[in-house]
Amino acid sequence: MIHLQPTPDQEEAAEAVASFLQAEMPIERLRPRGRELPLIRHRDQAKWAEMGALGFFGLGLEEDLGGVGLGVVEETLAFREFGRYLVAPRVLGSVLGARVAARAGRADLVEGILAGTVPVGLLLTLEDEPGTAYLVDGADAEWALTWNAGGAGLVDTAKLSDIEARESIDSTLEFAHVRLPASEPEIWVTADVDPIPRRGDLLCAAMLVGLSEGTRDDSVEFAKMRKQFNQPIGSFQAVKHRCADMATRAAAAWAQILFAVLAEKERTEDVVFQVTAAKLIATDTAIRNAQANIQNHGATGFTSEVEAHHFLKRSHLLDQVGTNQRRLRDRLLEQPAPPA
Amino acid sequence: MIHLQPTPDQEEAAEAVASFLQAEMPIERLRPRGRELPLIRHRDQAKWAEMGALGFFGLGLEEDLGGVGLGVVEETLAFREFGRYLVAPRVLGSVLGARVAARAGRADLVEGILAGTVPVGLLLTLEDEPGTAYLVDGADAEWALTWNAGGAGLVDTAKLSDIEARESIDSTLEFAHVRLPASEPEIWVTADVDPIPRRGDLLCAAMLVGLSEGTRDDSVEFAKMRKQFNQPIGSFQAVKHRCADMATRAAAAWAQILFAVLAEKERTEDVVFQVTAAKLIATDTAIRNAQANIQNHGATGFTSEVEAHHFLKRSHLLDQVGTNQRRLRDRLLEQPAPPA
Amino acid sequence: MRIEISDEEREFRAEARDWLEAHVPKVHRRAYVRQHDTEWQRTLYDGGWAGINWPKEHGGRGLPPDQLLIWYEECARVHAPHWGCMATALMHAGPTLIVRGTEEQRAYHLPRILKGESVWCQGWSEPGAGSDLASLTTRGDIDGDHLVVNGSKIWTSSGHLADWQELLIRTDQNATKQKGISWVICDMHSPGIEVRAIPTMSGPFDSHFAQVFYNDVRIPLTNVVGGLNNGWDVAAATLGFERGTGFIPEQLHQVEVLEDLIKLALERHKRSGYSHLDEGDIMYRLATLRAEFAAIRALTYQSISRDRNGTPGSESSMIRLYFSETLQRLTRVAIDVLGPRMMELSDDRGWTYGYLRAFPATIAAGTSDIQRNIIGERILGLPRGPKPQ
Amino acid sequence: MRIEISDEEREFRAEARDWLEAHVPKVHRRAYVRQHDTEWQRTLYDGGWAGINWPKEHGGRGLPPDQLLIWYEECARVHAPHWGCMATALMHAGPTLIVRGTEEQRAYHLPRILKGESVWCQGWSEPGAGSDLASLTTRGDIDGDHLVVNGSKIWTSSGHLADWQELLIRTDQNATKQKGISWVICDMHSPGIEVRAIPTMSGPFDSHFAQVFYNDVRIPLTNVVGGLNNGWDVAAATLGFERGTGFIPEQLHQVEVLEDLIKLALERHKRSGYSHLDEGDIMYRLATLRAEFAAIRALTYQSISRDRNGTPGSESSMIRLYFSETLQRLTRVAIDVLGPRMMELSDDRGWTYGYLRAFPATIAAGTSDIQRNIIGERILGLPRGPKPQ
Repeated sequence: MIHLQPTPDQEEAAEAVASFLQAEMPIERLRPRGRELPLIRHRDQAKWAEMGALGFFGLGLEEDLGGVGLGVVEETLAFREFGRYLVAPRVLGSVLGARVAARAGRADLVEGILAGTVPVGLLLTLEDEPGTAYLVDGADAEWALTWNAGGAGLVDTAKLSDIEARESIDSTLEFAHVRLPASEPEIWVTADVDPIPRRGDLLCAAMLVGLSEGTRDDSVEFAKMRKQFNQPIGSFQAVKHRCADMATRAAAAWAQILFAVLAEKERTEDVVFQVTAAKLIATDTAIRNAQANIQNHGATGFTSEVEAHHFLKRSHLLDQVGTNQRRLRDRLLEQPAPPA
Repeated sequence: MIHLQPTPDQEEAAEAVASFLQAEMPIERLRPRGRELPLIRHRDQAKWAEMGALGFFGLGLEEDLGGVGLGVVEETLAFREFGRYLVAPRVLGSVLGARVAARAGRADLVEGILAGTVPVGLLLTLEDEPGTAYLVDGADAEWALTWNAGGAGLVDTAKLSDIEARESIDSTLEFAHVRLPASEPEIWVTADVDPIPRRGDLLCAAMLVGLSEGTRDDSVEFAKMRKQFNQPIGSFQAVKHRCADMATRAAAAWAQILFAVLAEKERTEDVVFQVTAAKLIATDTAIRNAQANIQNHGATGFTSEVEAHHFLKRSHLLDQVGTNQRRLRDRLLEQPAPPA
Repeated sequence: MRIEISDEEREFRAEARDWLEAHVPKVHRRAYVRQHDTEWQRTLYDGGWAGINWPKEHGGRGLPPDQLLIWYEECARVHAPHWGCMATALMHAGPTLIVRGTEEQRAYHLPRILKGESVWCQGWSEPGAGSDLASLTTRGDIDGDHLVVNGSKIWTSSGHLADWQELLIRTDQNATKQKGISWVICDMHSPGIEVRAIPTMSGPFDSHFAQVFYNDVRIPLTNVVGGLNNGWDVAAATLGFERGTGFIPEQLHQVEVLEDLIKLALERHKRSGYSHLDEGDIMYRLATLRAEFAAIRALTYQSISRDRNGTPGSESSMIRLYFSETLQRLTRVAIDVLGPRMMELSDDRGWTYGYLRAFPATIAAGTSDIQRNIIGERILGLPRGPKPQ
Repeated sequence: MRIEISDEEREFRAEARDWLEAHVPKVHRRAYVRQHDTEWQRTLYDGGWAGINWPKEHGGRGLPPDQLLIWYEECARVHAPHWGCMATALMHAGPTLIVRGTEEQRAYHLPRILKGESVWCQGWSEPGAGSDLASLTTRGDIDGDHLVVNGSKIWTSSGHLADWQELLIRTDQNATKQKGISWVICDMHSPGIEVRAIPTMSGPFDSHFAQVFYNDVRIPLTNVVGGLNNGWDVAAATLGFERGTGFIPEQLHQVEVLEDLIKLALERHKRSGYSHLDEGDIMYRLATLRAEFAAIRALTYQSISRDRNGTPGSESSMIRLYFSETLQRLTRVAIDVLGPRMMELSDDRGWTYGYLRAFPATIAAGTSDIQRNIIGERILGLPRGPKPQ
């Protein structure tokens, strides 16, 4: 019997995260304030220690390593909420960074990361320019998370060179081009010790579904409220059907994530297939929903005064974290067909 | 100055073809009759000599070779009508076959082909089974047309072997699997003598646009007439917008064909690019319009009692004649960018 | 969130596998042949597998959804026959009689269905009432203890093979749309019934639809199910049946089809049957489909899990929409893989047949447009479209 | 159906090419910088190229569509600046004054536009009136020989740079929707006008839209164009202007963009910047785009040819729809080619900027939904949707 439905306990953990975010980090925090330019970095940083104190970064880490001692299910449910509320992507750095540090026996680091006082940036390596990467959300970070098929690690940001700030399409992010140290990262955990890269894909996928649900809800709300030709635009089939497609895609993506997280929890033989499929579907859904949401908002959707554009840009960023959806297709075809 | 609009004379030739077809070969001729099974072959054959007598097969062939002495423009406009009225695809065999025979100096053959008394079938070569082909509409034909990038030719059907009737998805067609003679076709015209393969692509493209316009009109007519929930289904955006997309695609495809036929007429340097683009767009449009037309008709569209399915199957057949649209993309990328 | 394979499930799977391997017919068949389908139903009955999802008290096996899933998986594994022309009887008519029929109706019909002795068809759609089912006009007028039926039904699958029909007719001409409809059991052998097969685009001999004409057909009032003029409600009851699992056999089948197609594409690639570009595009789409079919399966498991927890979702329209569109994409990759061979309708009803047969997926039982309306209005709460002028 | 390059055309092309090569500015600029755009307009004026499509009697060059096309092609060849913030003046406001303005209005404004001395913006859309333009509520009340304007306009491109505005306001509150609207010339430097830049998603410094607020703004009645309460008709007159050729510069530009992208993709492929599958999919889509952009060009030529023959088609909505959707597909291939680099908004406003900037293509000047309604109803004759409940 396969139970593909979170237990009440599991849902409770996710709801705790959601209600904190709704109260303390509502989406509207990203809106430009007064005459301030919409270059809005680091608004989440002020809340990081509070999130840490609430255990948000250690939900899935064992208690004896300093975590909350829940599992991958709770962690995945929490990341869906992080996505929905557009929490800074460095939350991946904190959660996965703590896990890397813990597995590498760096208890000294784990505590600070979990507490939210030692921030961890993200590295996106650039295959077309070997030895370089983008550093995301990392200007104030001592460490930056990186992963590839073989494992996951933390890079000492002091050892990054040629750091050059670049403008990102996502103006809520710190963004820089950097040269990686020639040597391997000082802290590295191979995937056979702990499949952290796969967990990274899963958590990204959950965030992406959170984004997809966020844009679905945003479109539905707007379509009920906005009137043209004396009626809510949601009564027009063109808009209604786009919303229906958004909802359907999001539902399918979330179901697949539940299937993948179950495979991860039970370490089934098809876990790689299921997680790969989950991130692929989740990315595709998040980007398409974000595009449709902008269209549904009309001209408003193109401004940076509503959140529609943030969802789009965040979807593209999460696509690129770890590996992108285009590479995931290769991986999916390399896998054997899943057992019936 | 580029005149991308047929002249009144050119349009008149096409209208002559159209009014003959409307009177003598209306689409409804393909409907199943009474209790007869809808395996309806050869209904057009009875009209072939009449079409020949009217000069339909020699519109673009020089007068001294037995043709009507008009040009590629008139021929292309006529093929749009052939497509619209779902004329048997062997019309390609007759028109291009006469041209091949004429260029090869086989005046003895030209006359009968042009008169419609010597029918010419079509060969679709099978790359995955070298030396074999499908013979289309060729059971009663002495000759069959074939072409590839290098030229076009007529194969003596008496030299085909292992002829095996097969069931085609298009039940209006004669369809057989055959082994080609080991030797080259006895009648062959290389593309540098006359670019007949390119003309073939162009005429196929024009037929495909005729199909696209046929399905567009079929959908629009049905959407005005059919009522659900007390209103014509064409008032629902889902249906209306599908029809709008069908019309837009068909308009773009037809414009591109006009551009390509002009390039062919004037032998511009980008003629290969333009003809390739024309057949690519025309095929894509015909297939997508045919699929949308079936959807617009609801359950009726899936029956063989209306013509919707014929348009789909004919589109797929014409896709495969000469080369298919998937190969055309390779060809298009091999071409230099067209001059501005 | 857990996988928990009980001993009972393990034993059930073994039992099903053994029995299926011993009993599945070895010969392929053309679609919709009555003898084939009813014989397989009889075999199931004799083996104790008939009505696997029907309640035990009505002669079924009463399996919970999880064991049902195991059964379907095992059926797929050995390519057991689908329901075929028994589908309406087993999935619609039987279940409706179970929940709304009289004792007499059940006693007569249920055993005959389970034994494969009677084939049922549906009589809902009409030429003028497709997506707008409630506007149906086939009428039944009371004459003594009978209804006299006149009108016509269309898109009746297996209509030419059926003994009985679940027929929706208008029995009160004055009531508003949905109110005057009755659900009746119609004997297809009654005088006044004419069945005309409708040839379909998937092949000249492939008539799985029929139009049925009723000319003063007399149906005893005792054949009304769930009360006169109560038919809309009765029909809705059947729609809810097996929402979660009814689709599973088809899904399992299509996953197999996808994997076969991947193999075929790789093979053709090895033989350089198509160009580099073509191949890249095809493999790209096949990879996407693998993920999408995984998601369909996940949606189904999720739906079963919700039912089990007593919190049914309203997602059946979503599953239907997502599945039917994914299925069409799959069949469209297939014909691209085939190249010119797609023109041939091979004897084994292969890829091209699958392509043609997939067209109704977005039309039958509510078009994709209707599904999107339902999702938009009932699930998302968007306002209904404006009323006609 | 012919190509006929006259000596006149050949000479015109040579003249345009020589002049452009000598005068085109060498430095790239960020979008919408007033000085850059007005200086270029002045350069055009001094060279005799201002108002190239305006009638000669109004100071333009009065070129026929074919020479206009040659001009645009030559501009594209040397990457001449686009109209930039002069677009509304040259393509909307000037042409409207020419056909509907008074002698005085023309004498004052047309020369200033041609010389690049005045920048215009549009004031049509409102926060509550987007696709449904006729429901606008910004009002003008007559007070002596002035209108007193109150309300707000939105999505005003170059609003913060403009001297003048073509403003649609409601001047008769009692007339039905379209009847009470006037088209007036609004001095953007009037007291009571406030312009607020609207930051857009394509970058924090990329504000090409503005919202304009009117607080008792006094506009002389002599600034009304085409008669009071006649504005809907005046606006329609402008919409028809340059239907065939107005799009050409953008089309030519995008074809160049596509060819650049093909080069980039092939380069990346050589460096194995992406996988086999990825590359196949990307090249497949690029090939399709090549054909589609060819078709867009053909549609435009066809439209010009029809205008020349005096048989204008009603296909402008089709060109718009087809172009905007093709453009978005193009920009979406580009970001797939880039991989992680798509996250960077490079200084030269490259591919990612193009991706973001393409979003309004299916929204501005009538969404794709509206275009499809127009095509369905006006071209295909399908019934209008039902009126609201």
